[in-house]
Amino acid sequence: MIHKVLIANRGEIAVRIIRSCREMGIKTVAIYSTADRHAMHVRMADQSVCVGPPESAESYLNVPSILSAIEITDADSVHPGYGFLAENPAFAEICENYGVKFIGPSSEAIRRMGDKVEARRAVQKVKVPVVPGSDAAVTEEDEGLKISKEIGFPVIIKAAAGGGGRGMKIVHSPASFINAFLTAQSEALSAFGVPDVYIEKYFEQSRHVEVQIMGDRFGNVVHLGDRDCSVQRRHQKLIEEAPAPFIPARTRNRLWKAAVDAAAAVNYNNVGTIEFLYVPDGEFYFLEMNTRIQVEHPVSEAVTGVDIVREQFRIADGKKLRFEQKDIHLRGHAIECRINAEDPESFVPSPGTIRSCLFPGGFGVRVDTAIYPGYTVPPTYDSLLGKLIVHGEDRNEAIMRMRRALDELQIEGVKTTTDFHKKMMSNTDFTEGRLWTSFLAKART
Amino acid sequence: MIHKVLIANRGEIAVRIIRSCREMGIKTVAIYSTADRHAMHVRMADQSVCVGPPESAESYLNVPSILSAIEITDADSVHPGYGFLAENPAFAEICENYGVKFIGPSSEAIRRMGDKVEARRAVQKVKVPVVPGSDAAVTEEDEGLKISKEIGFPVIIKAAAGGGGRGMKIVHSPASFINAFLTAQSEALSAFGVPDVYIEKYFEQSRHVEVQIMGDRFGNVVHLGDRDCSVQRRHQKLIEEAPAPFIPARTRNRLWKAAVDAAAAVNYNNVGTIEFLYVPDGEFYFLEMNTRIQVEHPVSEAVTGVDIVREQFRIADGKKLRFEQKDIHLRGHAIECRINAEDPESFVPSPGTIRSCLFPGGFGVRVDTAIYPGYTVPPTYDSLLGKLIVHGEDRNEAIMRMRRALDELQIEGVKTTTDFHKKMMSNTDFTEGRLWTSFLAKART
Amino acid sequence: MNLKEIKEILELLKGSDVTELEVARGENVLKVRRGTPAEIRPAAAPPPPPPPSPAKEAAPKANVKEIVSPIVGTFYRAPAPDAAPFVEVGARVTKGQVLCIVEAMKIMNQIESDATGTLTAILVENAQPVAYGQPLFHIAVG
Amino acid sequence: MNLKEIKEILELLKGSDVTELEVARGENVLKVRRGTPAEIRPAAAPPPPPPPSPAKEAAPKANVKEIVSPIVGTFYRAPAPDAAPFVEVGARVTKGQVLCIVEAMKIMNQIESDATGTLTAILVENAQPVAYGQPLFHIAVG
Repeated sequence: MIHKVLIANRGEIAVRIIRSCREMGIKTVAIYSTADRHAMHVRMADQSVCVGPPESAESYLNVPSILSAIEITDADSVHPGYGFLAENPAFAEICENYGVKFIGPSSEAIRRMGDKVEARRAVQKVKVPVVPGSDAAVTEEDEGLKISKEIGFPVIIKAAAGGGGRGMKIVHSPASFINAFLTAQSEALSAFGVPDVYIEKYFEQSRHVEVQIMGDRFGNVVHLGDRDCSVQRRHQKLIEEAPAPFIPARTRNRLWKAAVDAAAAVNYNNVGTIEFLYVPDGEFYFLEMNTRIQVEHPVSEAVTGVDIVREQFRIADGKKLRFEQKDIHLRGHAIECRINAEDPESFVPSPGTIRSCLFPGGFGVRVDTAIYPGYTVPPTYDSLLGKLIVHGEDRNEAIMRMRRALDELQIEGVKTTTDFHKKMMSNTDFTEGRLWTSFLAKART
Repeated sequence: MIHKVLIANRGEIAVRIIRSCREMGIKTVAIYSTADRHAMHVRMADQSVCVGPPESAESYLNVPSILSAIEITDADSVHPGYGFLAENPAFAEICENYGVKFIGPSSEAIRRMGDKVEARRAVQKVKVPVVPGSDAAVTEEDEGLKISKEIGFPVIIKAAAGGGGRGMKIVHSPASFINAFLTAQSEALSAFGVPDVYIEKYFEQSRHVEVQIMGDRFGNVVHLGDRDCSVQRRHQKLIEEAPAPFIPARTRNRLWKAAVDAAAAVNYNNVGTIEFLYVPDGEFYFLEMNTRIQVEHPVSEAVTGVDIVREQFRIADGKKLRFEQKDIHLRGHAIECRINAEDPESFVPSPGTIRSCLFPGGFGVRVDTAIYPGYTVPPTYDSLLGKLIVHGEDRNEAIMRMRRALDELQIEGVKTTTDFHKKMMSNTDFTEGRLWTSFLAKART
Repeated sequence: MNLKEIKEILELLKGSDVTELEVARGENVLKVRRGTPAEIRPAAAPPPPPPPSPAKEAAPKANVKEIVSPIVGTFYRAPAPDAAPFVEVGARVTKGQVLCIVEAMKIMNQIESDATGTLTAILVENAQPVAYGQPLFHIAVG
Repeated sequence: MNLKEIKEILELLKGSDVTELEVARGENVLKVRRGTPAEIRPAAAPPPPPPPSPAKEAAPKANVKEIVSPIVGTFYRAPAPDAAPFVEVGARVTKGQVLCIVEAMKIMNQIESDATGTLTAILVENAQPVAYGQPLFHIAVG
């Protein structure tokens, strides 16, 4: 039984985890850097430990310090949230060796799915479609060019150890390939310490569609439906919705099956997300698996009624899944808008002190945030202030509800992306479902 | 088609109505008294009109002034909310005659159900059980005593025109009957202008269980499940939940059928509530019908997923119900706590200025309020600051979630009932379902 | 404590975060409370403020009497569409004199002046809606 | 109490966390209330404040050097359970002298003084957990 968990994270996700813990009767330990002394997660946890100075490397990524905090507070488990140590297999492994329950999958699953080439291989074995491309890291530029000609231009070169859009290069013709390849290699080396890159077919028009899955130690895997996260800026998601709209029922069923098969292929136990590239002709291709809770999990919670964080604890505690696939009923449509402390036009971060804030309420509205009046948003971490989630009977009702909720939202003291979302909710490309990941760039011209 | 509605109310219910209107594209006109210049509903509406000084009789109950406000703003409809003019058949009738849509049932239905004796007769015709008692107003004390002996003591004497617990007398023996009867008559006269009283059997242990119904102009009636509102203080509800817990499935089905039959008996069109007295042996008796939206409607919205206010507009607009009974799926359990500006021990009102407020968020939590930091709660109106509503898979999860939400709620500047609710959520009489309406008095000793 | 001292005290406060100050010297008392706008004046509402809101009008000067509408209705400056207005700016008005009509529910309500003086401002356009308590006229008393 | 004195009092307050002050001298009274508590100091959190929180400690005086824990761990005053403590209150300490051990992950980390002076306070009980940055000792420098 889990009695006390240390939450190795900050911000809204730390608050989110504390909420489920309080409802389950699990004691919580917050960790914080000296920049986060007055943070909401510190105020809400039963206990808290300062683990280092503002820099993430010295605090939220400081494994020895976090392990010491686990030791002195006698926590029996650790929840990594998302980001920071969430997908670090070494940290998960240390916890396993220490006898501290890691609220997430096994270090083995994190490691396998963290290596893009390895992940691609694993899901191909169970016939999950992958983007045409190199099946392994490519080291020679000539080999890369040969593969690119086979799969056809445009192609995209990605760092095998990458993430968050770093080290990616799109190449439109053989002439510019060699230069791009060498640049990608050196960027991969400097960003991730390894020069390994791989090559995939690039689709000018594609959507980011993902499936929330959940597996236990007994080989059971269910999905909680799909999400669309195509509204991005610099590969950072801004708006997510569930279900992904405008997908034929047959394709959706195949998508769900592919996700469940992919998770089962690596004996995945805990919650996770299988990300797909969805292209206009209705085909989809496995992109990668996120072996953690996602920022956008609330849209799936809204349409399923399942508290996903609660299930994370149950699974990590060795319990069987509480439901089979037939017990999951998808109802209505949910949309999430990320409210970031950023200029809504330029997306330049806007740290500062929250002078006042009023959040929307009422039917079908959920707010997840860690800010409060007087709180100072430190410049050190990501700019996510909170998330607005609405649930409606259908997509149109959800959009109307989100407009209403955005109108009620008032944050003063920092610039926020609220105005961007207001525009998006009236943008016909968005409302009519032309959700290609590239459309944001177009929408702003 | 309804394009612009004047909301003849204030506080959280006015905000609630504005929210649905914004989502439906209906323009809103707020009315306010001079005490409510800075009220949230005024800030949120598209337009607003001051209709009088602080006293309700001169503003929110001032029919000529409200009609003038409808006229100058060109509103095509009026939503009365609850309280104030919501159950005033004369107001509904004036609106009907003016060609202004009244968002509620016909004046005829309000009038019939507003007279307790008449309502009792109407539902008896369709075999809905009523509390044993006089079938009409009793004017002579001797007749009253005779009836009381027939049905057996204890009995309760109630004003026919009453409401909110005024003019009620409980009599335990024939010896004290005459005095109580005469007192009840004179109280009824002074409070409601008519001395008519009626007599019912009194149950020492009973629960207040009600059924949310919805009917259209085409004779269709569906129910949205039941609610329990037994936690009361001076006949004012404090905690409501849906479904009413610890009721056998067979009894619940009979309860639902009785409610639908009662509504159909008066050709009820719009949303309404049939209130029942539920006694320990599993029997239930019709008490009265509320011909309006209720404070506690959000718990039914949580378990059905239906926006009840939106349906009010649809029905008033002459549309058919969007669903049959089989389309209503009840899911999980919901609890609402009313957060009043009152001392949590003595329930003495505590008006004042809200210095700061932080509301809970996250999975399964809804907040309906009209307060904000800096808002001054006027002493003139009721003390309801807002409502916390939680939804969980079952009652236990809902209780745990409500505890967590109450812990997050922080209102400074006025005393609130938050601490009372915290105690209730851990009170074993409440958690184990000993929900007799009298238990609050006992719980406080 | 003279004016100069008080001024200096106020200057001092500018650089500080003090919100209330009270100085009493014998019978001299100085009390200062500084504004916390976020608390008193709530953040702007999502939709623009409503037009017929008397709260938005500037307060009249000390010797100016404000005539407000006692009812909700439509403001008319003249007794009939083609008649001359009851009053014009600059006119001398006496207490009890009819200044305008506010029509409500087809009833013409004559609004009388409750002061004697010179009409300095007409605050509402003809045929516009007015709310309860909405300022209609300013009269310089005397 | 003259203006200069009031000024000095206000200057003093800038460096402190005093929120209300009242000075009465005979008939002279000075009252000061600072800050907008709701904004600067958020309302108390639902659960009680955590024990190992350095933010709760009082700030040391100007000539007092505070020695803080550079790591998270368990504080020990002595090198071994039955050994004498490294230091006691009132002792003379020199820069570089070992003051305590903070154990983290079974490793004993010796914490050295970075000042020379007199040890005036030991802020943590033996064998108690300490957080990063948590004050351990006060040393009166000199």
